[in-house]
This record gives sequence, structure tokens and C-alpha cells, in this order.
Amino acid sequence: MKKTIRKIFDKKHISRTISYLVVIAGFVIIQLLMNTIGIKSLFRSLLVPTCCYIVVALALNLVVGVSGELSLGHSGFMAVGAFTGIIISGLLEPYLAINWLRLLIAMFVGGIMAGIVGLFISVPVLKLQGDYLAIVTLAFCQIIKSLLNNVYLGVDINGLHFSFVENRISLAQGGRMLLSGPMGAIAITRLATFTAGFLLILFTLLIIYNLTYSRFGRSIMAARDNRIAAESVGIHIRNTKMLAFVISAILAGMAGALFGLNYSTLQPAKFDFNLSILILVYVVLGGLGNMTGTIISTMILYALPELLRGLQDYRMLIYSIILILIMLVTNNQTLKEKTENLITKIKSRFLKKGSVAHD
Amino acid sequence: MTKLVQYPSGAYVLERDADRTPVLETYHLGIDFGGLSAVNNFNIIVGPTEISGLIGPNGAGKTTVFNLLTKVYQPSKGTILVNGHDTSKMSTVDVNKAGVARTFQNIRLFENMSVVDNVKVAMHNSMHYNPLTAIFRTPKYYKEEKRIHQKALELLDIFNMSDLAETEAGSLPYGAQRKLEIVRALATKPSLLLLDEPAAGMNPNETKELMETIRGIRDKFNIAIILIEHDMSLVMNICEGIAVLNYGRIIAKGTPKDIQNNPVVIEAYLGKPEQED
Amino acid sequence: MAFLSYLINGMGLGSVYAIIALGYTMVYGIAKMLNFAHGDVIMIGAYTAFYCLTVFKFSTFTSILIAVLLCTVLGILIERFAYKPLRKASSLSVLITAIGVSYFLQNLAQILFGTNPKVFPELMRNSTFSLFDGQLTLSYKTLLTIIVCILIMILLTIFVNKTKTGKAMRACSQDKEAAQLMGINVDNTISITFALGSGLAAIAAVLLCMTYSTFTPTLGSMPGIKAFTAAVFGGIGSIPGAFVGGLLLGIIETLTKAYLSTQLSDAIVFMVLIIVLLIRPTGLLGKKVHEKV
Amino acid sequence: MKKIITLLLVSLLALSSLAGCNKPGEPEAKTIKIGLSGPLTGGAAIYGVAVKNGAELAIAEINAKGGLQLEINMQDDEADATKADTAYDFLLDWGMQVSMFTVTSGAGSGVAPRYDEDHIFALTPSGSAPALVYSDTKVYATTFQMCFSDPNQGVGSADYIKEHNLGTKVAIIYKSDCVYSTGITQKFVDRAAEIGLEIVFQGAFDDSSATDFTTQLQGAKAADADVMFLPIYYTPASSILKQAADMSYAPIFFGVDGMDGILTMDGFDTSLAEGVYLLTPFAADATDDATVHFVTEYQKAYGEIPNQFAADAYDVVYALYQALVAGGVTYDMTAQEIADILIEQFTTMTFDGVTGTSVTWAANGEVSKAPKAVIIRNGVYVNAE
Repeated sequence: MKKTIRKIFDKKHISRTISYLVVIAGFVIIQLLMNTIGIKSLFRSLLVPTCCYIVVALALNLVVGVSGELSLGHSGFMAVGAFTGIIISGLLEPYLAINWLRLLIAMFVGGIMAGIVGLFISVPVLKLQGDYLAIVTLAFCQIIKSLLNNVYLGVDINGLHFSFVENRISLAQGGRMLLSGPMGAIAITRLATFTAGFLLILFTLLIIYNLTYSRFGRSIMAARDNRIAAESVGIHIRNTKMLAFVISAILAGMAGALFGLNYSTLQPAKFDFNLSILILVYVVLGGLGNMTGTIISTMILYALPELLRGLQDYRMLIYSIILILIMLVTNNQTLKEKTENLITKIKSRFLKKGSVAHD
Repeated sequence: MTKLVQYPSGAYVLERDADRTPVLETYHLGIDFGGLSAVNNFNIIVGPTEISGLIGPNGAGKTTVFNLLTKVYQPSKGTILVNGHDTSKMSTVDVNKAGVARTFQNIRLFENMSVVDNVKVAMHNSMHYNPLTAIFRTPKYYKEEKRIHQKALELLDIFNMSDLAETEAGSLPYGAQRKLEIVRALATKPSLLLLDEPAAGMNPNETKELMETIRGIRDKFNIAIILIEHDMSLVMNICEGIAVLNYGRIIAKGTPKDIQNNPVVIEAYLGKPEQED
Repeated sequence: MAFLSYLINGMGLGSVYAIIALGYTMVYGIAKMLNFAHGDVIMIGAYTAFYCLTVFKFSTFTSILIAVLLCTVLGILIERFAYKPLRKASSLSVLITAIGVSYFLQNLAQILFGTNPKVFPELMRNSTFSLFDGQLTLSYKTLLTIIVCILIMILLTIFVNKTKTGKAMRACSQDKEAAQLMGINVDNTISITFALGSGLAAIAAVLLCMTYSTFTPTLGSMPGIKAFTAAVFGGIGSIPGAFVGGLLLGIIETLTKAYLSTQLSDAIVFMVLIIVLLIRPTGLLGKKVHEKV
Repeated sequence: MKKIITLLLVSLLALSSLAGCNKPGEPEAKTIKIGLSGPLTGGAAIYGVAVKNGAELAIAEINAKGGLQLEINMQDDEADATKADTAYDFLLDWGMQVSMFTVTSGAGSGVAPRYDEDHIFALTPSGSAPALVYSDTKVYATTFQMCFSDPNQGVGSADYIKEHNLGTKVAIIYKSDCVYSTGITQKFVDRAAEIGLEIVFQGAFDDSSATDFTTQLQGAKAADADVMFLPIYYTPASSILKQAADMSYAPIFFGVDGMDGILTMDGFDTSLAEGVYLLTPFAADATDDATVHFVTEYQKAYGEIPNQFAADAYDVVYALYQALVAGGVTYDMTAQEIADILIEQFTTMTFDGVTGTSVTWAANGEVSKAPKAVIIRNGVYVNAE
């Protein structure tokens, strides 16, 4: 027992523990607020998307931070997960009345579909390196969006009807369109809940940390830190990176499904290049490979433009200025040293008493 | 003392290895970079328990030979056999699985990982659980991780490094980093170990210790070692066979004694006598 | 005949991509960064030229000159204040900063110029002519665009190969430290590269608006991404690569729209890009980089 | 870690700036609060801004009368359904009693079911997709439209071209990732098949290719199309007119209500639009009193000629005002109480505005006002009949 406790707080696992604690604390605080003094509708409506973006950002950090490859295509995986999830949920609706179970199945299938697409994409993508790899992921994201814009899917008593590029579907009485090309999915039954989002974050952290602290995680990081040395000790670089990529795609797909089922309408155009960039910003500002940082930066940065609503026309301008300033400040050598000194000073003052096991 | 015997092909091998399959054979190995031949007609046979040296002036192509043997570069011509198996269709990873491990001239550790994790990375292929096991942490995961952790510690212990197990590899002193590279290479259970300038940057005491270590590795693990080295005392002391490389070609092969007295070698290192002022 | 006309139109579109791609590729070659704000410099160029022509009633030549100058200055300013402090930072940090600059310019333009689309004034009247007994109708604008692109290409090649600054740029793109040791002022050279790329962006802006007439503060983003794709297509960092990549991308896009599908043209263009990169992992004319072991 | 600290500081700053906006306590309500979301930034911002201007003008006029006082809060949704959802929540927090819904169809189809669930009355000035008022399975009780719907326009356009013999071979250029454009196109194509109108060419474009139309135009020209149907907004339409002129291709162009606004574009050469037909509920140069008044006041306030979006928004506010007054709505009523009154009013009343006279609404929320065809002659709209 004592050993387990020590393991939770030892140097190697402390970052993991903090991540879990941050997420659980956040959930508990928000739940308490909701059940006592109540929170604004605006904040409530931000909860689920924030959870989804956190999951996608964590998934992207697995690729960018842990595996060391720049992907600009994660909104594509989200799109695949979202629309798969919506279709699955729509198909199951007449047969399965339990909402949470339908959501779970939708997320599961959405994740698997995104994983399959990720696997398919990773074969060509991982043949390339650096910026070339990045542009190909971007290209795939555009292709996915473009294809989804042309898919028409309807269901009626005669079963599923599919049509590509042009809508040739005529449904029988009582039929419904699940996907209508650029219009996307309309009149989705909203299943997503904050609790589901919270659990998905926990699940994502579990997967990422368990993977990181396994033989695969070690190989992924070895391949990132020193490709040639990793190969020399028998690590197959492409398989290793593929594993990270596919798992990341699955997680992004699951988040996508949750995201899709949080709105009554969803259009493929939502999942464009800009969304990928947005998530990348969360990851970079949160710190490469730093999961807790990613969670916090996503929460803040996603909420920021919404919080700046009071400033109307100028909000996006201010957002961009803040973004540039953060990058300049955090990369400034003198400022960096000063803050580091400050942190050590604070630390030494607080930790004077009692032995410090780490740091 | 060691004694070399000659194969019918003309190559030399240690007497004690004479009736066993050589761990490494190369025939007419060569590579061109943009038309320039960096290594040419490189023929070598290494017995299963031999410590051999690859020496030569700077730029002679020694590291290139290692890169060819480990398939970091693809040979332009020639054949490499590892334990009798042709490696022409193998990748670096396959060659490692076939039994060749190496260290690097400019140290290539996984600097942000702990010492023991560096070793465990190299044991990746001797662990048996799949990603799902890892993610959902079945008992098999804990069993395997525990087993490999023990093995890694045992291996580090042999090199007196087990107390550094949790240190970050990048923060180790230089000598220890070199040693860790060797441990990491050994963790892949090779039958041939390639050491690229293991003594570079070491003081005489450390070099001496290293010498013992290398000999110890051969004796304990019963494997062959090829080392590239500039420190002649080290090479002459522990190598049983030596090949001298100049301008990408072998200019001499033989026992340390043969090499020491070979006029061609002296010329390669010191230049022709009449060229000196 | 229809094919020929599609081909020439594709070359016209491709020429604009090529000029923008030059900006991406030169900056990438020397600073090793993806300057995402490049597309928005084009937008600023378009607005400058527009206001010079309509409000200040300057001549066409003066207006273009002012646009080029202003974009050049803007390029230098962006480099000085946003990118230079990050010279030693990770490439991802620079990328995010570039995205920030892009957002900034776009939103600033929305506030300054409004969101209403503007129509660029007509610079050339009576702009078509016929060949082969009227079977082939071409516009002078398309031809002008292609000619300008080729001219820029030639001038740039001469500049890079013959002038001292050009040689310094090449030296910096190969090895910054070595260049510094050789007495080249690396900071200045990078600034000049940004200035040059941004100046070209202004020319691209005028060509773009002349042909497609309507523009808004988001003018730069799509041509920007396409031109970036073109730069990668040709091999990012390579000046002839940007030219070839831009032209090919324009032609492929046009022909796809004409003969395959207008809805799926984007998907097909990006598919071609992926296939090209699989066959030539560093683009059509990009150099392969060996890692020293 | 330092990044996180910086971020935390920044967000604290943002939060504190927000806190200033929320006054504690609830003073007695002296206005009816009208919510609205639309694109104020991004590519579609022009429509949002026009609606905002039109609505604010109407509210200023109404409030100046001294009777029932109105207050509007417009939130930016960047024409994105998910952002519109957040904006909706923001407006709920603000205390919205009545809504002008969303400016764009894409954003509106996402919040339509929420207006229905929460039972808040919403009248959109310009969201023309049917999905805003009903879905495949359900009619939204509280959502209404001020503009005529996409299917009506598609059918109306096809009928008009056929009846007036504008041409025999029709080409269409539409925006494939736009709900509005694909919606009209589909109905147009279906109707054309029914009434025997030959469509010889269909070319699409999307956001990423909304500048270069030479390929589509060449395709249409090669197919000998003599009528070109443009179910798109006026920004790309102006490029199409220009590029067609550049290649000396001159079919009869036929636009829908999105074409309105083309004449007032900064720098647009109106001779390019000579002879263009379009369906529009609003013509800025009409001579009736209401339009003249609206256009003059709008120009005074914003320095430009209003387009159809501004006109629709202007009408929405007046229609709401008429219903609110007629229904005897008071400031202290809840949104739900008001919704019941307004539904009753809107399904029974008749409204006269700048975008149509004797306008009525069906129970499903669709407006009934006939699309009016106009033709552009010498830079002004002329009734096409």
C-alpha cells in the first residue's frame, strides 16, 4: 500500500498524478457550482466543447509532443469521428432509448472509424519527414472535409440510402436525412453531457500515460529523440510512430463524436484547417509532451475569445495580440531566466521545512 | 597468445574460431557518394569471439564502414553476411535483430530518459505484450515490465551503473555516457558489437578501465567486437586482429604485431618520409 | 482547342500561385519557418493598391509602386517585431507566432477597411483577343500575369546568383553560422528576404485582384494555403521549385475542374500533392538532406 | 510551465474585464430585450453587419417614438453553427426575451431546436433554409422567417425563366459548401426537370476556390448555355460577371436574393450587371414612401445604400414591434409568455414593410411574400414584368 502511494507521487509519475488531479478537481468544482449557486448558460454551453478540445489537444500532443511529428490534420479525424458518431446515434435512435449507452457506442464507433482513417493515412504520411509530413496531414484534412461535403446519406423504412456529389436520394414517408452534403447533419439529438466529457478526458489521460510508461512509449520517445540510435537498437521507427498516430486519431475521433452530439446541427466546414491550427496552438502553448499544460492552456485559450465577447469587434484582434505576446514572452531568454529565478526562490521559501523528495 | 589461421579464401581468423561460422563476412563492400568512392572493396571476416580493430587516419572511411554494416547507408556494391545471413535486403532494424549492435562516435543517447529507460528501450524487442495490454494494464504488462526492469538493472550492475539507474542520461558525465551506450547496445543481445571510438575524450585511467571492460564484455557475453579507435595503445593491447583503412580501402590486415611493423601503415599515418621537411 | 484555353487559364492561375509561393519558399529557405502571415501581406497589398487607385486617384504604376513599398516595409516590420526575437526558439513557437500575426492582420483589416467586399478597379479595357478564327479566346490579363511571373522568376534568379546580397542569401540558407563567420550580416539578409517576399506579395495582390476583381480582408488566406502547397509541391526552399510547383498546381486545378469535377477539385489537387510527395519526398525540385551519422 | 503562468495571468485579466460588464442586482426592466447572432468577423461578416445596422436603425426609430422601448444585443457567431450555440447561451444569460434568431442559415439550423425547446420566439431576417423552421420530423413552433425560403426561390426562378422564355439552355454556378446555394440549386434542378427546362451545365465552387471562375464559365460557354442561373451571394457573383465579360461571354444572368447588393459594392462597374435578372424582395431605389424613408435614414446613419439584409432586419424589428404592441406585451413578461403571444400574433397578422406588403406567416414559420423579379438597367433595378 505504502509502495503504491509512493509510486503515485514519485518523480516519474508526479506529472501524471497532477494531470488527473487537475481534471478531477475541475470537474468537482464545476459540479459543485452547478448544483449550488448555479453557473451561467454561457459557461455551461462551453463545458462539453472544452472537454472535446482538451481531448483532441491531448491526442495531438501525443503526436506532436511525444512522437515529435507535426500534424495539421487532426480536425479531419475529429470530423470523421463526429459524423460517424452522429450517423450511428441516428441509426440507433429508434431501437435504443438509453441515451448514455447510445452516446458510448457512437463515441466508440466514431473512434474506431477515425482510427481506421488514421491508419490508412499514416502509411503515406510517415514515409515523409518534418514540414513535408505536416503539409500532407493538412492535405488529408482538406480531402476529408471535401469528401464529407459531398456525402448524402438518408434512412427510411427501406434502409440506408447513399449518394455522392449530387443528392439523388428521395426518401419514403417518415425517412430522415442523416447527412446532407455541405449542410451536414441537421436535427441531431443532443446526447453529449459534461460528465461524458470529463470521463473521456480521464480515459484519454489513462491511455496516453499508460502508453507512455510502456515499452511502446519508450520506443516512441526514443524514435523522437534520436532516430538513428533508436533504429540501431532495433526500434522500428515507422511502426512506432504509426502506433502513436493511430491512437491519437482514435482519441480525436471519440472527441469528435462527443462534439458532434453536442449540437443539433453540424457542418463539415467546421472541421477545416483553422481548427487544426487552433488545437495546435493549445498544444504548443501548453508545452510539448506536457499533458497538464495542454489541459490548462486549452481551457483558457478556448474560453478566452468567449470571455472577450464584451469587447465585440476587437476581440479577435486582442486574441491575436495576446497570442503573439505569449510566444514572444515565453521565448525571451532574459525573461525566462528571471521567472525561473523567481520560481526557485518561491519554491525554496515554501519548501524550507521538510525534506523535498524531488526537484 | 592469439594466433591467426588462414581460410582458403586468404582471409585470416583466430585459431579458436576457425571451425565456427564467422559472425561477420564482407565481400567487395563499397559505397559511392555522388560518384566519389568512400569505401571500396572492403573485405573482412570476423570470428564469433574476436576483438578486432579498425584503424586509419581521419577521413579514411571507418565510420562509413560501420554505417554500411548497420545499413544506415545502403552499400553501392558488395555483400555483407551476419552469422552467415545475407543482409542486403535488411534495414538497420533487421540488422540489429540479426545480431549487430553499435555505439556512435558522437554520443547518441536518449538524453531526456533515465539511464535504465535507455537500456529498456533496447530491450523492446525482447518484451512480449501488445499495445492493448499496455493501455489496459493487464497482469502480463506488470510481469513483463518487472522482468525487464530486473534484467536492465542486472546489466547495468555488471558495469557498476545500477546506482545511476534513475539519473537522466543527458546529465551523466562523459565517460559514463560512453559506457551507457555500450550497455544499451548489449541490451539488444548482439553477437557482434561495433564500438565507434569508445575511448574518445577519456583520460588514461578511464581508457585503461575501458580496456578491461571491453575484454570483460567479450569474455562474459562471448561475442565479437569491432572497434574504431585512435588510441593506439588501446588498440594494440586488446585487439586480436586489426584492419587498417586508408582512402576507403584496406591497406593492411593482421595481428597487432604485423600492423605495428608494416611500412605501408606507417606511411599512411605519417606520410611518405621524403615528403617530410 | 478548349483544352488549350483551359491550359492557358491554368497557367494564369498558376502564375499567381507561383509568385506567392516564391515568398513562402524564400523565407523558408533562409529562416526555416513557414510564414503563415504571407497571405495576409497580399491582402494588405490589395487594399493599398485599391485605395491608391480609387481614393487618391494615383496612376496605376504609382499605385503598384506604393503597394510594393508598403508591403516591403510591412514585411520588414513583421520580421523585426514578431519573428526576430524568436530566432533561437523552436520552429513550432515561430509557427504559432506567424499564425498570430496572420490573425492580427486579418482582424486589423476588418476593423480598418470594413468587411464589405471591394471591387478592384479595371486596369485593362477591351481585354480579349481571338486566335484560330475565334476558336480560342484569350484575355490579355492572363497573358500579362504569365509574363510578369516569368519576368519575376528570371530577375530573381539573376538576383540570387549574381548579386552580392543574393549570394549572401544563398549562403545563409545553407549554413547560417558559416555565413556569419564569412562576414555576412545574417540578420540583415533575413530582413532583405522578408522584404523581397513581401514586395512580391504586393505584385501578386495586384495580379490577383485584376483577374478576380472582388476582395475582402480574408483575400489572402486561400491563395496563401494553395501557394504554400505549391511551394511544397515544387520543393520548399527551392526558387525554381516554387515556379514549377505554382504553375503545375494552377494547371492541375483548372484541368480537374474542367474535366473531372468542380466539387471535388480540392480533394483531387491535394491527392496529386500527396502522390507527388510519396514519389519525391522533398518535392519536385527539393534537395534531399542527409543526416550525418 | 512559464507559459501556463502567463496564460493564467492573461485569463485573469480577461475575466476581470468581463466582470465589469455584469452589474449585480436586477434593476426594473425598461426594455424588451431582443437577442441576435450573426457573423461580425470572418468572411460572412458583411451580412452580419448589414443586419446589425438595419436592426439598430429600426430600434432607434421605434425608441424615439417613446412607446414600447426595445434593446438589442447582437453576438458574433462567425456564421458557424457551434459558435451560434454559444452565442445563444450568452444571450440567455443576458436575459433575451425575443430573438432575431441568426443571420445565416448554417448557424441558425443549429439553434432552431433550442429556440423551440426553450420556447423563445425567434424571427430571422435572412436565414432562408427550411431547416430553420422545421426539420424532417418536426415543425419548430417558435421560429419564423422574414425572407422567403430557399425552395420558393429555386422553384420561382425556374418558373420565371421558363415562362418568360429567357433562354433554352441553362447553366448553373453554385457554391457547393453553402447551405443556401445548394438548397436553391437542388429545388431549381428538380423544378427544371418538371417543367422541361434544359440544364446543360452545372459548375460548383467552394470557399477555397471562390475567386477563379474561368473554368466554370468556359464549361458553360462550351455547352452553349444562354441563361446562367447564379444562386449565390453577390460577392462571387460580381467576380463571375467580371470574368465572363473578360472572356466575352454574355448569357442572360439570373440571380436570386443573394445577388442583391451587387450594385452598391465599392468600386463595382455597374455596366457589368446590365441586363442581369434577380429575384429580390427589396429594391433600394423603389419610390414608395417606406423604402425612400428607410434608404435615406440608413444612408444618413451608415453612409451607404442598404442591401436586402439590412432591409429584412429593419422589417423584422418593425414586425416584432407591431406584434409586441398588438399583443400587449409588457417589459416584465418572460420569454415564454411573450413567445405564446407572438406566435398567436404572427400567424394571424398582416405586415407591411420595405421588403413586401401584406406579408403573412404560415403556422410552420415560413413567410408568404412573392419573390419579385427585377432587371438591372443603367445601374438601377427595373421591374422585370
